[in-house]
Formats: sequence, C-alpha cells, structure tokens
Amino acid sequence: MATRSETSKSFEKFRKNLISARTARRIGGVAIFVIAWQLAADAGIPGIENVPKPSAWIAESIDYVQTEDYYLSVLGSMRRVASGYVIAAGAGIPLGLFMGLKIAFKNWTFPTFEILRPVPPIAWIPLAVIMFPTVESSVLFLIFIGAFFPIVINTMLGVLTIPTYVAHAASSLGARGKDHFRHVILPGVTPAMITGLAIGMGLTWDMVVAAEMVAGGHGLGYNLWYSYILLQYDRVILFMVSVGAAGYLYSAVVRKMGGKYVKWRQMV
Amino acid sequence: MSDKRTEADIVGKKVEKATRGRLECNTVTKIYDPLGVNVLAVDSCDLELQPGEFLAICGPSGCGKTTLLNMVAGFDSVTKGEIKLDGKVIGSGKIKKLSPGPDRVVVFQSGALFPWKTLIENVIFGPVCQGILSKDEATKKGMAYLKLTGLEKFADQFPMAVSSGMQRRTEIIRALMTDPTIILLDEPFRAMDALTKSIVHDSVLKVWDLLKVSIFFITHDLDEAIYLSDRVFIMTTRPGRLKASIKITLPRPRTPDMMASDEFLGLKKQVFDLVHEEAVKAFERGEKEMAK
Amino acid sequence: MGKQQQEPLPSYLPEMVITRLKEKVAEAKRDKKRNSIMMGVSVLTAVLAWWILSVTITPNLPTPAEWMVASFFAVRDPWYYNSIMWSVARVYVGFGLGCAIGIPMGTIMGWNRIANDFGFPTFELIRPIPPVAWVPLSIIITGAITPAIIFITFIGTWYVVTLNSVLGAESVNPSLLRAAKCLGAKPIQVFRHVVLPGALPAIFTGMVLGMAMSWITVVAGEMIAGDYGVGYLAWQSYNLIRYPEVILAMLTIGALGYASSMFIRALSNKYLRWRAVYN
Amino acid sequence: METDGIMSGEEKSYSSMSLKDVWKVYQSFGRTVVALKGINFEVPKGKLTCLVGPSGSGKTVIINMMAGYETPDGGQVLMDGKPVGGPGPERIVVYQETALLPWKTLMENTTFGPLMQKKISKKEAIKRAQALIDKSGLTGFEKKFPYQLSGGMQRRSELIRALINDPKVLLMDEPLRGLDAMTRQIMQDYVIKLYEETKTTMLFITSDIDEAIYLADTVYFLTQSPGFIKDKMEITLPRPRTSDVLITKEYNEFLAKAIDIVMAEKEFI
Repeated sequence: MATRSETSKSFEKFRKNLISARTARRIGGVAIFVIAWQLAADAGIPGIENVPKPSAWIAESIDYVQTEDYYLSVLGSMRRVASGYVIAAGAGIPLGLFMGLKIAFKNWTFPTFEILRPVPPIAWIPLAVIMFPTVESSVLFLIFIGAFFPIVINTMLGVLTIPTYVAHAASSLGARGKDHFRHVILPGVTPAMITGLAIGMGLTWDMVVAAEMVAGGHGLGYNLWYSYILLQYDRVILFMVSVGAAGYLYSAVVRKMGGKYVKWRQMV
Repeated sequence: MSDKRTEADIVGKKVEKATRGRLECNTVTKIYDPLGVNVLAVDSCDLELQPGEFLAICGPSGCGKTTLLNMVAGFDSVTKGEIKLDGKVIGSGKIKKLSPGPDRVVVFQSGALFPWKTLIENVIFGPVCQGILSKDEATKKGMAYLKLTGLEKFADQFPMAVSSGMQRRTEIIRALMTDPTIILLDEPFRAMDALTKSIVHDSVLKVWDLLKVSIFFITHDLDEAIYLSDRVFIMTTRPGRLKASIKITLPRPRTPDMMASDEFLGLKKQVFDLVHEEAVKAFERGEKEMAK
Repeated sequence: MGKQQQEPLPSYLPEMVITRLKEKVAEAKRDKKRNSIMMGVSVLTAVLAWWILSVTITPNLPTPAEWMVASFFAVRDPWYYNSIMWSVARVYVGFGLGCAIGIPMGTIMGWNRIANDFGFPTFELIRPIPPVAWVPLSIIITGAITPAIIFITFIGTWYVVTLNSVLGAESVNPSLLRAAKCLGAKPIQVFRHVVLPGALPAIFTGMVLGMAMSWITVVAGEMIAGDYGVGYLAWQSYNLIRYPEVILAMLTIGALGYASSMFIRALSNKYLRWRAVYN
Repeated sequence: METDGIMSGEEKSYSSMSLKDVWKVYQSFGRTVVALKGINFEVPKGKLTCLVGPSGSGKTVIINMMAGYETPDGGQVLMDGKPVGGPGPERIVVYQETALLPWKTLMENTTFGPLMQKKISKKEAIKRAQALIDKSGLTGFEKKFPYQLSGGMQRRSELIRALINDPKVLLMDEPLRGLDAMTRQIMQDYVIKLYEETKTTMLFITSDIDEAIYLADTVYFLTQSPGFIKDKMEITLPRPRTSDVLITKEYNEFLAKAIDIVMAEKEFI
C-alpha cells in the first residue's frame, strides 16, 4: 500500500506549481500585449505611431482621472444607462410575460414587435432625435430601445420553455390560476428573464456611447468623440477603457442580483 | 457489394483460437487527491484475462469499476502496481504520460459516436486516421461489419437519426475496425429497454464469437453480466477491491431463453448475494454523504 | 402545414374517431384563420398609433401617408441603392475578417490550455469595451473613414465569434475526445474531426450574433464619421429635414439585418444537418 | 415501515380506473399516425397493475389521458365508472423525468399539493410531510433543491409528494428509468412496500419485463404503434413480495413467457 504522506506530498507540490504556471502564463499574455503596444508605437508602424504609448498614456490619465470634468461625464452616462434600463425592464418584463401567457395578446403584439426587432437600436438615433424634444430624453429613449427588445423576447421565450410535465404536475396537485402563475410560471421564467436582462445591459452601453457621440450633450460617449476632435488621443483611450469598466460593473451587478433568484439551478 | 463472398470472408475468416489479448493487473492501486484529501479509489486489484475471454466486472455504483477501466484504457494514471497487455506494460506507477491507444478501445456509457459523421464515416474513422487502410478499403470492411449486425440500410444516416440500439451496435463495430487486442465496455447498455438490450447483446455475442477478441466489460446489471461473460468479478464498495470471481459454465453460443434455465438461476443467486450486501452498504453511505 | 394531399385514413378506424378527426382539422383551420386576422389587426393598430402620434404628440414625425409618398420616390433614387451597396460591402468585409480570425483563434483557445492562458485574459480585458467606442481609435489607426468602419465592424464580429468559439470548443463532450484518441487519432486529427465540428453549433450562434453586431457597428460608424452607406443616409436625411427618408433608411437597415441573419441561419442548417433527432 | 403518516385517520377510499375502447390518432403534415388502436384495460381497486411496452409505444399518451391532460379521440377513460374530467389531486402522475418543482425545496414540494388545495393548514401539512419524509429516509434533506438530490431520492420525494394528497389512483410512467440497476432494485422494494401497506390503486408503466413481473398483480402488454393490448398476464406470486422471489422457479417461468410475448415484436427495433 503506498504510504499516504509520500504520494500526497508529491501531488501537493504538483498541484501548487500547476496553478502558478497557469497564472504566470496569464500575466505573461497581458504583459506581451502591453509591450507589443509600446514597441509598435515606438517603431512607428503606419497606423500605430500616433496612438499614445502605454507609459505616456498611464501618466497622462492618472491626473486627468482626478479632474471633476471626467468624474461628471462618468456619472452622467451611468445615470442615463441606469434610468433607461430600469424603464426598459419595467415595461419589458410584464409585456414579455403577457405575450408568453396569452396567445391572443401574443398574436396581437408579436407581428409588430417582430418587424421592429431586427432594426439595430442605433438606427433609431435619428428618429429619436426627431421625436423627442430634449437631447436627454432622446438618449434615454435610445437606451430604453437597446434593452427593451432582448428583455421582452427572452421573457416570452422563458414562459414557452417551462417543461410541460412540471406544469402538468403542478396543475394535477391543484394549483390553479393565480397560484399557478406565482408558483410555476414566475419561478420558471426567471432564468430566461435574467439572460434577457444581461443581454439588454450589454446593448445599453453600446447605445449610450453611440447616442452621446451623435446626439451629444455630455457623458462618456460625447467626451470620447470630443477628445478625438481635440486630438487628445490618450483621453480617447481613457474614455474607451472607462466605458468598458462601467459596462463590466453594470453587467456584474445584473448577474449578481440575478444569481440570487436562481440558486435552485445547477451551476452549470 | 455484388460479389457473393460471405461477410466472414471480407471480415477475415472465423478465428478459432485467440492468440492475443492477455490482460494482467497486479496490485493495481489508484489514489485520487481532490482538494488535498486523498481518496483510495482502487485498492490493489489482481486480475488476469485470458486471450479471447469475455470478462465482466460487477459492483455497486462508485466502487471504482470505471476508474479501473480508465487505468487499463490509459485515461487515468496508475498510482501503484502494473497493468500488462500481452506482456507489454501499458500502465504502472512509473508511467506518468497517458497514452490511450487503438490496441485497447473503449465503448462509452453515454455513447461516443461523432454526431456529425454518418454511421459509415464513424466506423472507418479509426483505420483511416491510423493510415492502415485506404478510405474505400475501410468502407468495404465497414459495410461488411454493418451488414453482419443488420445496419447496412442505415450506413448513411447520422447517429442522432437512428435508435439508441443501432448507435450502440455501430460504436462496437467502430471499436472492432481497429483490430484491437482488447475491447473495454463501460456499462454500454445502461438505460436501454429490455427489447433493445437483448438485440444488442446478440450482436455483441455474434461478433465476439467471430473474432475471439478479449472483452473487459463493467456493468451494474447481474443478468447481463452472467448471460454475456465467461467469468464475473465482484468488486467491493469504495475502496474497490476484487472480492470474488465466479466462472460462468453456461454453454456457448448463448440464447435468450437460457436466462430462465436452472443453471442461470443458481449462478444469479451466487452473484446476487455477493453484490447485494455491497450495494446496500454503498446506498447507505451514499445517502449519508449527500446529507452532509 | 402546407397544402399536402390528405393521405387516405386507415380503413379500420371506427366512425366516431373519423368524425372526431374531421372536427380537429376544422378547428385547426379556424385557428389559423383567426391568427392571420389578428396579425392584420396588429399591423393596423401599429399604423394607427403611428398616425395618432405624428398628429398629436410629436408633430415633426411624418404621418404614414407622407412616409408612403416620400418613400415611393426615394426608392427610385440610385443614391439609395448606392448607400445599400456601401453598407453591405462594409458589413461583409468586416464580418468576414471577424469570422476568419475569430473562429480559429477561439477554437484553439478553447481546446488548448496554454493558448487559452496566453490569449484569453487579454481578450477578456478588451471585450467589455463596446465596439462603437472603437470608432475614434479606429479612425486614428486606419486614417481613413471606410477602413475605420470596416475595422469596428471587424471588432464587433470578432468579439462575439471568438467568445462563442471558445465556449463551443470547451463544451465538446470529453468522451468524444477520448474515443478519438482511442481510435488512434493524432492531435491534429482530433482537432479537425472532433473539436472543430463539435464547436460548430456554438460558432454559428456566434456568427448570428456577430452579424447583428456588425450591422450595429456599421450604422454607428456611418452615422458618426461616415460619408456613404445607409447609416449616413439616415443621419444625412435628418440633417436635411427629410424625415420620411429617415424612417425609410431605418426600416431598410432592419430588413438588411434580418436578411443577413437569415443567410447565416440557412448556412448553419446546411452544416448542422446531423442534429435532426430520431423519429 | 409503520403507516401513520399515510393512513391518517379516516379509512382510505380508493377507486378503480378503466379504459373502454380508447383511440388516439395524430395527424401531422398529411400523415395519419394511429397511436392507440381500441385500448381496453382495467386498473382494479386496491391492485398494482403494470403496463409493459417498448419505448415509443404510446404508453405516455395513456397516462396523460388517465390524468386528464389529453382527451381520447374515441372510447372513454373511466374512474369508478364515470368519465374522467381535467387533472386533479385524486389521480396523480409520477413522471419519468422528475416533475418536482425545481425552484422549491423538498419540503415546499411535498407540501405543495395540500397548500394549493387549501384543505389543511400549513402547520398540519408540514407535520404530515415531515412524517412521510422521515419514513422514506429523506430526513435532513428538507431544505435541499431537487438538483441536489440523487436519482433515487428524487423518485422517493415525488412519491411522497403524490401520497400526501391521498390520491384515489397513483399513475406512474417509467418512474425508475435511468436509475442504475442497484438503486433501481432498492426503489422497486420501496414501491412494493408502499403498495402492500397502503393498498393504493396503482398503475405502473415500464419498458422492463422483469420489473413489471416483480411488482404487479396483473401485467398488460402493449405493442409498438399502432398500440393495442396484445396480451394480459395474471401474476400469482405470493404477497408480500421480497427480492428472493426473483430467484424462484415460478418467477422465471413468468419471465420466459413474457420474453416470448415481447420478442414477437423484434423486427421493429
């Protein structure tokens, strides 16, 4: 019989350096990317030479980040996305549930919905600016459109994909009407609804950047375009990274809140 | 295939006496180390499989049968002890590099046909990949095997478009096409209804009788183990130790109605008593483990 | 259910069952009729809502009638088709590059652990940045408008296709990999015969999403910095106060997006025929 | 296994069910598929009846009609002589796939029936549920979600979820399929003990012949589609049944007879 300590010690060492090897490679990968960026900028490759070098970019960005101007633009975009998203969820989830539950309602609303859905949300920008008086309201509407369609379609599909034998079992145990909705439909639809909310959140950040770039006013998208006009290229990259970070933060929040409601699902 | 040769000619003449496929496991041990708590999965198993023998391993779920099979197949490394196939060491404490090979092919529990290849493309995959047969030679041989088990009509169908019984027979043929010295069956007939199971059993027996290839077969189902094999090994619950082996004296070739004969019943009683107490022990331990 | 000729009913069916079947067929017909009426009603209500909106709350929104008339002429103008050609060209070049680089990169990263370690963290760092945010940087890098728009379309597709290829390659059933090794397949053969086809369904999902994303990025690029294309047409019509053309351009973009994803779905049906299930 | 949890107070009144000349025909894309061709069989009161047939022979359609989810195209489904209405707690189905509500814990699933029918208070329902849970060896799992339970445990929780409502008839559609042979053997004993103590009327559908003979008083054989009852077998094995009956001569004669009946369908697989 192999002595326990002898085999497990060697395996312990094997396991520890296996993990460190992987993290080393990961950090290496990112380091290579940054160094390549630095070298390319120095070497004067046609496209890259006027892109700021990482070293210069970090120095420049650190002090700009403390300025109030940057802080306001981040806050502005985040507030817009939050309010537009909440309205889209508030309107989208009930509509999706109704379309899933009531066939007549689905036949009445789904055709129009399906005609408008393929229109990329960005294509709504000119119409939004026409229809809404202020810049703020049109940007809000665009964020609403970005999140609205994924939330409605996923919630509706969520209702239709509840397994029939689970619904049958509940009805034969005596669940009717309101109980059936609260104990079978609502919990059953939650995972698909959360997927819809997550996809919607991803699209809202595309929308806010595009809308602010085109319709403008203030916010990350606007400053992103404006710094390009003023040839402040390191600010361009800074705003790009900030949009990415803010988007990532919001998606993480949606995923976290969602995760609470689907503890019953096997973490696949 | 217009020529009138019987499938046996194409497949190669009926093998009278098997010459290869001797599997030896001496004190084979496997220790897993998930999260630092090392678990003894297989505890010094000694086993010998004669060339051309049909050997079954029975035991409760989680007793290490699959781990033993994985070690023989080369998917898992051996912690201690040695596994030899026809004298060549294929697994031991010293060998760290895992090398599954065409000499010992596995037929998996949940089925492992390539869904995107038709049945015939699946069957010729082995020889063509190793380059031992050209594409059309392999196709001719493959069709002969498919005909042997009544599947030639479905050769151009995709696996998902045929019944589970047909999928399983194709997978066994795919294993045979690489002329393995031993075939490892990992509970291949699980969750099959009685009728499909009996048909697949007949195909396995017919092909085994024709080629005399050694078969190492692990299963939960006692009737199946006794009906198909020459010897049945019983494994204890974790850590898996080979508890006993029973020689199956039923005459060959085997027919379904033998399952109602007295001899079969006697063998079943022996195996049943050995396995049942292990099963109940495993069941209780399983429940308690889940309760933590 | 298309107009198939009705097979004769098996002779041994008793009378009662045949009448019940006839009832069921009649009921199905009635349902189909009611649904199509509902669809008509749905489109009508939408147009009505549009008309009320344009008359009351948002006066500068053209009424459906105005829109119909203006579109009738706009569709004749060759500039309209010219813009479509530009946008379609940009989308398919960007999309093509995105797939050509994304699919192999993703599948290799999904299959080989070392490649995954090197490539994936960097990919994950960049991925949250919305493709539209790349517009200014892409103009800086490429210098001109059209290459910039193609570059951001490439980024839009590349993100989604690479991610789905990684997920696809990782989700291949391990038994299949073991079975292939058992049958003597060398690593290259395992990649070509098992990993790639196994990842194909996820890759096609990525391509459908990538196509939708590339239309979003092309329209955004054309609106922000463009000189040709449907996105530019929509924004330009707004600037020239030709509001009906704005709606026409919008619906055209929708139709082009829909047609492209149909094309990708048709492609996937051809390659994924093996997924048809038993009986 | 004492029975206070199930036989609570008043005497249980079970009922019989029967199918009289039942037809079910499906039409898709112009093709007519006869799923059930004039089915006649009885589920007598207080007896355990088995229905055996290869997969895809319309067994699930029969269960759905008896539970009230589908209506027959011809003939009648009767309970105590009266035609059957929509789904209800007097005829509960235990499905092949677990139909436990995935988002509710074991306790919430078990008390779901009584709470929905609002017959007894929540406290009383939890008390009865706890008794059933303890008796089926699931103590300590009350707060677990279905995905955290093993196959055998999920089946037992479905059975007690059905039994807490004191159903008049228990319909089971291949409930033990997919379990490994060992757990299946132990679950078969559990079903037999359950039946022999409560004498609930039960219909047990399976594709396994040896399981049907081991469990049933009568076994009906259904053919491949178009499905009709080809044969019937009265199982006269002694009650209470234990696993050593599996090795007796009499059991294996039934088995051999059943294999011939089923083997006649060979060319369909």
